Amino acid sequence: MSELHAQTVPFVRDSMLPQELPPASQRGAVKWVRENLFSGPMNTILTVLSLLVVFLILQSSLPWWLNSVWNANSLAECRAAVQAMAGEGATGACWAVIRERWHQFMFGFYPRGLYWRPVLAFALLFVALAPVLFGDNARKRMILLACVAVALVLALIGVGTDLAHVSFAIVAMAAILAVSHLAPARLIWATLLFPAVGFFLLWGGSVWGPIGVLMGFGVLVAVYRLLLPMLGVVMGTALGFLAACVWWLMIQTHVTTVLHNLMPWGLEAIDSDQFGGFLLAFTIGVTAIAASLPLGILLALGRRSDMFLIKTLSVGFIEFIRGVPLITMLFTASLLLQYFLPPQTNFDLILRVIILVTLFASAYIAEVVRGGLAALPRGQYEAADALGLDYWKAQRHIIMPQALKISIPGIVSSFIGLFKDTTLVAFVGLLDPLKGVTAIVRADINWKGIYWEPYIFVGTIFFLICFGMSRYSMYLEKKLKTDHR
Amino acid sequence: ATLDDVKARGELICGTNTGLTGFAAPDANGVYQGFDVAVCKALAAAVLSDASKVKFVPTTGETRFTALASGEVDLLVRNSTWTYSRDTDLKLDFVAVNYYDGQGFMVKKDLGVSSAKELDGATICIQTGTTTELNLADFFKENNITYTPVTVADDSEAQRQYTAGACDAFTTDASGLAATRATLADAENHVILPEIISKEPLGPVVRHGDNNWGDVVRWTFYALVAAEELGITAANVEEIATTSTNPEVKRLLGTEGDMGAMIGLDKDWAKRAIAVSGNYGEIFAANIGESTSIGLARGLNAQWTQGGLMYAPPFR
Amino acid sequence: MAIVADVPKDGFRLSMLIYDTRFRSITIQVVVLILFLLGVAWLVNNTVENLAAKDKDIAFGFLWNRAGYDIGQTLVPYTNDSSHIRAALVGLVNTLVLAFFGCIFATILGVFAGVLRLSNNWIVGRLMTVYVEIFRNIPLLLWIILVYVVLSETLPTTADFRQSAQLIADGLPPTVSMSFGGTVALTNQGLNVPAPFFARGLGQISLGGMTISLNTLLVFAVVIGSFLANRALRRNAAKVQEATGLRPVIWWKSLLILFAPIILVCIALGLSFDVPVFGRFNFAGGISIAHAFTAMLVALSLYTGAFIAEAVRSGIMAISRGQSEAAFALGLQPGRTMKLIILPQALRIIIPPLISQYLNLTKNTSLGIAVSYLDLRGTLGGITLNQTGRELECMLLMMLIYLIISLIISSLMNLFNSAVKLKER
Amino acid sequence: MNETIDRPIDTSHMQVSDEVAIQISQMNKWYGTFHVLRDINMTVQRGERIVICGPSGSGKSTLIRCINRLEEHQAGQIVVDGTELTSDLKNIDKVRSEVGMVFQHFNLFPHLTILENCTLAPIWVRKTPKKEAEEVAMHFLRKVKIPEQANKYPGQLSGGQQQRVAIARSLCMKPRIMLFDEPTSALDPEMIKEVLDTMIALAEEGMTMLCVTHEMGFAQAVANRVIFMDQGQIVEQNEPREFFNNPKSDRTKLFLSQILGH
Amino acid sequence: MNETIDRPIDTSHMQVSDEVAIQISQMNKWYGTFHVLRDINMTVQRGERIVICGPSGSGKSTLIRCINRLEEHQAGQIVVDGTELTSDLKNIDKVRSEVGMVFQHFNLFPHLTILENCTLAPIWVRKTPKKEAEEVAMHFLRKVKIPEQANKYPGQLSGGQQQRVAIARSLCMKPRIMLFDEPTSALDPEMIKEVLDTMIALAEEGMTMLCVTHEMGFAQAVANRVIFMDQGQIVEQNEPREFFNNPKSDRTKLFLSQILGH
Ligand SMILES: Nc1ncnc2c1ncn2[C@@H]1O[C@H](COP(=O)(O)OP(=O)(O)OP(=O)(O)O)[C@@H](O)[C@H]1O
Ligand SMILES: Nc1ncnc2c1ncn2[C@@H]1O[C@H](COP(=O)(O)OP(=O)(O)OP(=O)(O)O)[C@@H](O)[C@H]1O
Ligand SMILES: [Mg+2]
Ligand SMILES: [Mg+2]
Repeated sequence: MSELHAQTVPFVRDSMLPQELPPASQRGAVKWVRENLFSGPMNTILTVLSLLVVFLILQSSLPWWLNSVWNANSLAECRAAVQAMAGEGATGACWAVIRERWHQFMFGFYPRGLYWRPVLAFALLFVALAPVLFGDNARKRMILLACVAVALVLALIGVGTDLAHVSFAIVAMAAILAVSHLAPARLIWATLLFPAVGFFLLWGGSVWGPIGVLMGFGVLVAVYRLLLPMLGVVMGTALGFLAACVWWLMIQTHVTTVLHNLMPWGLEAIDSDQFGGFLLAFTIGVTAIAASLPLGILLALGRRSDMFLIKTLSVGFIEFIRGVPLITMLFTASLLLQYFLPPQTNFDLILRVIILVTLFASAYIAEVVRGGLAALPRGQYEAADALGLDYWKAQRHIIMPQALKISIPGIVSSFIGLFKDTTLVAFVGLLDPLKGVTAIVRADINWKGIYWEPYIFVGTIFFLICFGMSRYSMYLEKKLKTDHR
Repeated sequence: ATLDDVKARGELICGTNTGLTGFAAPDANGVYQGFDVAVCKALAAAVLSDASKVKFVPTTGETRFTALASGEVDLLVRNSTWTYSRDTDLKLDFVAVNYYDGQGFMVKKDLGVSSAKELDGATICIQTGTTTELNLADFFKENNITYTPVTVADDSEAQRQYTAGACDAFTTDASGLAATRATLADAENHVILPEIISKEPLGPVVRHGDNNWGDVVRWTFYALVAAEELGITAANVEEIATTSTNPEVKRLLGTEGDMGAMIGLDKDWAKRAIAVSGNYGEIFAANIGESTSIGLARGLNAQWTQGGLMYAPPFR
Repeated sequence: MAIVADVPKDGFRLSMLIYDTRFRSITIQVVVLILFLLGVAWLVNNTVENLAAKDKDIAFGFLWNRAGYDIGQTLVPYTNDSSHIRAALVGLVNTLVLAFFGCIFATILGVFAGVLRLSNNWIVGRLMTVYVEIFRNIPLLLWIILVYVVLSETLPTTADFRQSAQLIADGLPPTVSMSFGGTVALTNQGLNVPAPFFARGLGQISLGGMTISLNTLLVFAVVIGSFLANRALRRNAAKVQEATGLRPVIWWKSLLILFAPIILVCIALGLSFDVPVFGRFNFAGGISIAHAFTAMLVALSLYTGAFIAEAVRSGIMAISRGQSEAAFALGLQPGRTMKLIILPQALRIIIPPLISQYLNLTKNTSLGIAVSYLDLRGTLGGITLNQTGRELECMLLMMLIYLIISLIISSLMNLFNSAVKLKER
Repeated sequence: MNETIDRPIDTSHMQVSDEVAIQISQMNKWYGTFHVLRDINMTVQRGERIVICGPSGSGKSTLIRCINRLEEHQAGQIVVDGTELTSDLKNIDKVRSEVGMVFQHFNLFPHLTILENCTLAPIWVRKTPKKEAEEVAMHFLRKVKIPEQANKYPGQLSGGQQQRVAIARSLCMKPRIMLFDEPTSALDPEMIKEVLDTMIALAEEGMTMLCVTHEMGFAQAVANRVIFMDQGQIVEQNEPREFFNNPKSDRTKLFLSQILGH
Repeated sequence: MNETIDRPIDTSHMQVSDEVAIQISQMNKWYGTFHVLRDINMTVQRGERIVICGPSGSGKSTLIRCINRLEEHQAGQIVVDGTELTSDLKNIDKVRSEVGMVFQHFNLFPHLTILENCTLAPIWVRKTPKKEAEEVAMHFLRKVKIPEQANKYPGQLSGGQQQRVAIARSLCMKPRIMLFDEPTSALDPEMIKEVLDTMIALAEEGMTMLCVTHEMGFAQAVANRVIFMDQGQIVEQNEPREFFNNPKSDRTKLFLSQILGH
């Protein structure tokens, strides 16, 4: 009451008070513990219970972890080593199996000398994603690319790549970094070309195959450009697509054969049944998500269309796919697809699985994109209309860029889901990391009877990858939330 | 025809198990090894003159016959039991039997069980996807006793469950039981019961209707069997080919007559097949025989001359 | 101006098919329809040709043949003499039971974890975060296997319950004895609990193919009756509150109404329990719940629960702080605020993701094969397919059934959702 | 907020030509069964500056949106710049590229910079070379006095600036007619002034303008005709002085008393 | 927006009693280590109508929120209606049921009808019979002039109507003190008037009111004291006339020049 005499008396402060530190009880660790752990009887009980749970878990599993064996040639040796170390009846982890077979968990049967190819392809995947993920932030993009470059070199050396390929990778990454620095807009080409480059690196074969396919897209674009003024987007695209199909189905092989005979450049061809482990999971996951994007966008547009038939077909497709388990889709790939395709068509199981998984993913992507489209205010459509942009132009310049950006978190979580679900391909005999590779490892007489270690190893890797991605998507979600009002 | 396809492709595609110890499993380098695998390799050598020109496609219980029927694989050498309905209704041809198996039971010694008929009320692990579950149901029905089935997807899972005591008995083909028992930490505490409750003739399968290809597979396999009977081994095949005077050996190894041409192959086909990993007996011994840790006895799979069922029709 | 106005409106030009909004959509739809039909025709044609080439046909007759295999968990009568379709039905029931209980437990778990994650207790919050993140980021298949293995590796084996000759000689009891006064046995094969039955049966009535025990009917009737009575009690309490403002204390009346009648009926009917006893190898009698089921249930609940927890958390977080502040400012206590203000609003946000989690859970039951749980996929799509080689028929049938289940779930939940939708301007 | 426009504006030089820019006759529109616009008849000469006002829900926005076919009308005729609006897409595209529209909520494209917002339509609809489009855009951005913001994103601008960008964006298509749908009602008082000034400048250049607004100061200063709507009908129209000082209809009187009283 | 309150209000009959309604002494509050409120001393008599103003971030909202313990203070005393605010839950509940609060963003419960919004707290906190609660609610809804909206949902009302419902909702608890935290700043000009009218009516009935607002017209018309805060401190307080015409502190002068100039 020093300064203020009565409520009616006017009061004017003549000297402002300085900022003070809060009282001691409101600061520091004591406050934190009191507020966060023991703020009430209920909280105290919860705290104690939680600590108890943590303790019990540690108590039961710690010895097993502590008795780990890293060096052995068979399970029997492991067991002997544990007994020797910790006495009769002790149990311990036998990580030796991972030490011997880690490459199969990672790459399946991919030839050991060629591991640089999937590793490089994986690194390039990040390069391809850079413009999408960090398109508007040059600094972050450079950091990401630099990290990728360093990690790539380390990984290459780690898998025992020869010097020539390491230096090749270094040069390639340096070039990409330079491009990213000097002409960031050009980096989008890395994204567009990645499917072909990735395919070429993973499967190898003549370099003209992927180039031929790319030329097909060139044909598509050329025809589209040519016809656009005359026939409009839909017809232009359709005819362009037709032309491209003609190219792919009838002309390409001849041209590429000739070119290959003239310039037989290429990498050693790898069959897709050599793929396995996380390489397989990534191949299926990334391909399916990437391929399902265009399909998903079309389905989402179809679902929002006011044309009854198109809407019905889209809804029917989406709901059908979302209504059946992925595992039945996989069985369809392995058992039924052959029935639906023309007689004599016979392509390998991984490709079939990818096709079906793509269809599966496209339904989920469609829903994600639909959400993105719905999040756009109507005003955006109207403004585009009012400016005279037609449907496709509005989609391309106004709607899709925004809707897709909003959808990125959803797409990332679809990818996480799909990536985890790739483990189900084990049920159709493919070498997924979780069951497939584990099964063959355990079929080896040396390791028959081993159980936990492969699962823990694979589970940990899955966790790291998925957790990283989900954190990233959360970060994105937060970021997008602030800049969209 | 499949033979032409294979030749044109330059590669034999062989359906195998996703991993069955001793019969087909990839090693640390991703190279398939095992008893079934050796048959495929011999076939590749016979047809393509190169035992390494074979691609193994792992198939599961559900996908194997479809893979074969749809032409994804040229043949299936994947411990598949030859049954009436598979041979007829599924439109497959079992061309030979490379392993005579039978379904048996393994139990822990301390259960004090000495016969499968004493298993009334037991929990039994069955590996699904084969004829096993049908045989088991029939056996218990016949003996008027009951059991609780635990249907397990694969061999290693079954082994784990059995070891953990999640089931009292484990039933699968006797060969599998032996392999499993061999790798148990306390093998001496487990017994395989005497009853073999079914006939499980396992053999290579081809599509119905392509008889020439069936012949190639069948006779390549019998060449291996005959080779054992005739004393031809991987080591001595070249030598015998030049020195032998036995007309059957000569016909088999192509030094006399032209048996190869009859099935669309060249003269030396059998010689090459045998040279890969030896005759039937050698393959058996190397992969699952008593000297390996799986330690199967020849039993029914001995040559007919030794009291077994391995009996190659005459090469004539 | 007049010239423009005089353009005949009804004249039809071909270009209008593309440029006139009215015809354009029809044109597009017709084209799409044609393409769609062509596509379908192509697929059907291929299928017919392929079937012919492989000398196969599509026929579902095999479903009525003898299945010949046994199933561990059968909730509808089944023996190996039953038909394949019966086996499929057993599988379907197993799927549905698993999905039903899975959804319930996942919801409970998810709501708890989601709410606790917002707790101001640091450790609890962190533990829940760990739970959610671990389960969301590791494949479900691994969790199923893991839970199963933990159950079968850590629990006592059936052998531990056995009174062996050696033990008798030493005068020792078995290593492990049954819990709850010798009525419940938890082994590494499963959980054995007493099966209730009524000593004084009231007889049965027969309805066509099904026979229903009158006892069961009576018990059901009493349970439903108590439920209704309890509802009336609560409604009455609400009325009293409306009239006087004070809510009468009714929890003990509620308990009495809910439990007394059923207990009385059970006593009257002579409820007894068939207690599992140890046989030669295992427990016989009582109800035995195999670990395959438990493991699936636990893994599915934990896994889906993690996703639901996220949905719940974000649902609650989406309710602005202003809502709880307004409630506090009105003098409502935190518990009331949660119940009356936050939850009803959060529910609307939570339900749509909840629907898709239920759907996912239902579809994920198809992973039962990993732990020998014979659901629809294990019977119809597994052993039956395997034994008969009818992959086309089995897969189509299976997809159809899953699709129907999914559609039913989502339409039910959508109904619920639209019932609680917010009214906006 | 009548104070916002305080300087007297010289409207004498704003010529109204005889040419008809918009001709609406007997136009009716329904939403489902709800009759939003009833028998609208209206002719706009080139160079006219028309303010439309009326109570909320009276159909002002709907009317304006019908003129560039953001909404479809069900009966009657709308002829814009000699082109009748039917379901023919070509006509619609033609009209839309002649008519600029400014929305209450700006509706800028948040993923494009200001410059890109302005050049998008000229480049893709008018097929103007990019360079040229950018020059035009800068010209109009200068005109609305925010050339320095050209490379920012809409999210980085204030509301008033955003609305001015929206105007510039429309102008870049060099429309012959501009429609404004409550262009200032989403703005703070300070910002309203910026935008009104811009619109006044436009009016001074002889642009044909239809503007839905309740800024009566603006109406008095700039408009050469005020149209009052209620329940989907045009109740009264007159020149501003007459309209404000001497409203004929009771409905108008009531409305004006509310608006001006506040 | 000074025009919003144009009729002169007769404040002579608004009696201020001698009874103390709120007594704050030496109150300090920190957010983490940030000192938001510094040595606040303030006494509010029953029936007083106090307007609190000050620049953004000066702690006005925080002060008001401390009074019904939406925020905890760390030092000093707050006594409301004879009850001291400590961490004692009972006291907090007691105070909260005596003190009504109206938020800037209304914070109506969107899942309940207007009537339910108003009866919720009386029924569950005051244990009023439902019927009675509804009657009281209708009475206050009539008072804020929206009885006809009683069965609508908040989402179906305009902003001004929503804020009036928020006021009615608080009144239904028959509070002895009302706190307003910028109750009009989320509203359009037309709606502001509705809400201010309602508040004036309340003031006329002798309610004790603390109101954070920048509506200086309202302050001049209704308040019997204006408190100016800056940097978490009360810089100046005085009766409105003196405060506006003759501010003592430089800080106040600066602030007033900004506010009134606009
Ligand atoms: N899409 C729609 N579907 C149905 N009714 C609509 C739709 N859009 C507007 N309306 C109704 O049509 C009437 C006219 O709407 P309009 O937006 O043209 O009014 P307005 O005069 O612009 O009002 P305001 O001043 O509030 O913007 C209103 O009653 C409105 O409720
Ligand atoms: N929860 C919080 N944690 C930390 N700082 C806060 C928190 N809430 C408010 N502040 C800070 O305390 C100061 C006072 O905030 P307060 O909301 O009381 O200001 P105000 O005077 O109401 O301002 P305005 O007029 O903008 O509403 C501000 O500097 C604000 O940033
Ligand atoms: Mg409007
Ligand atoms: Mg504030």
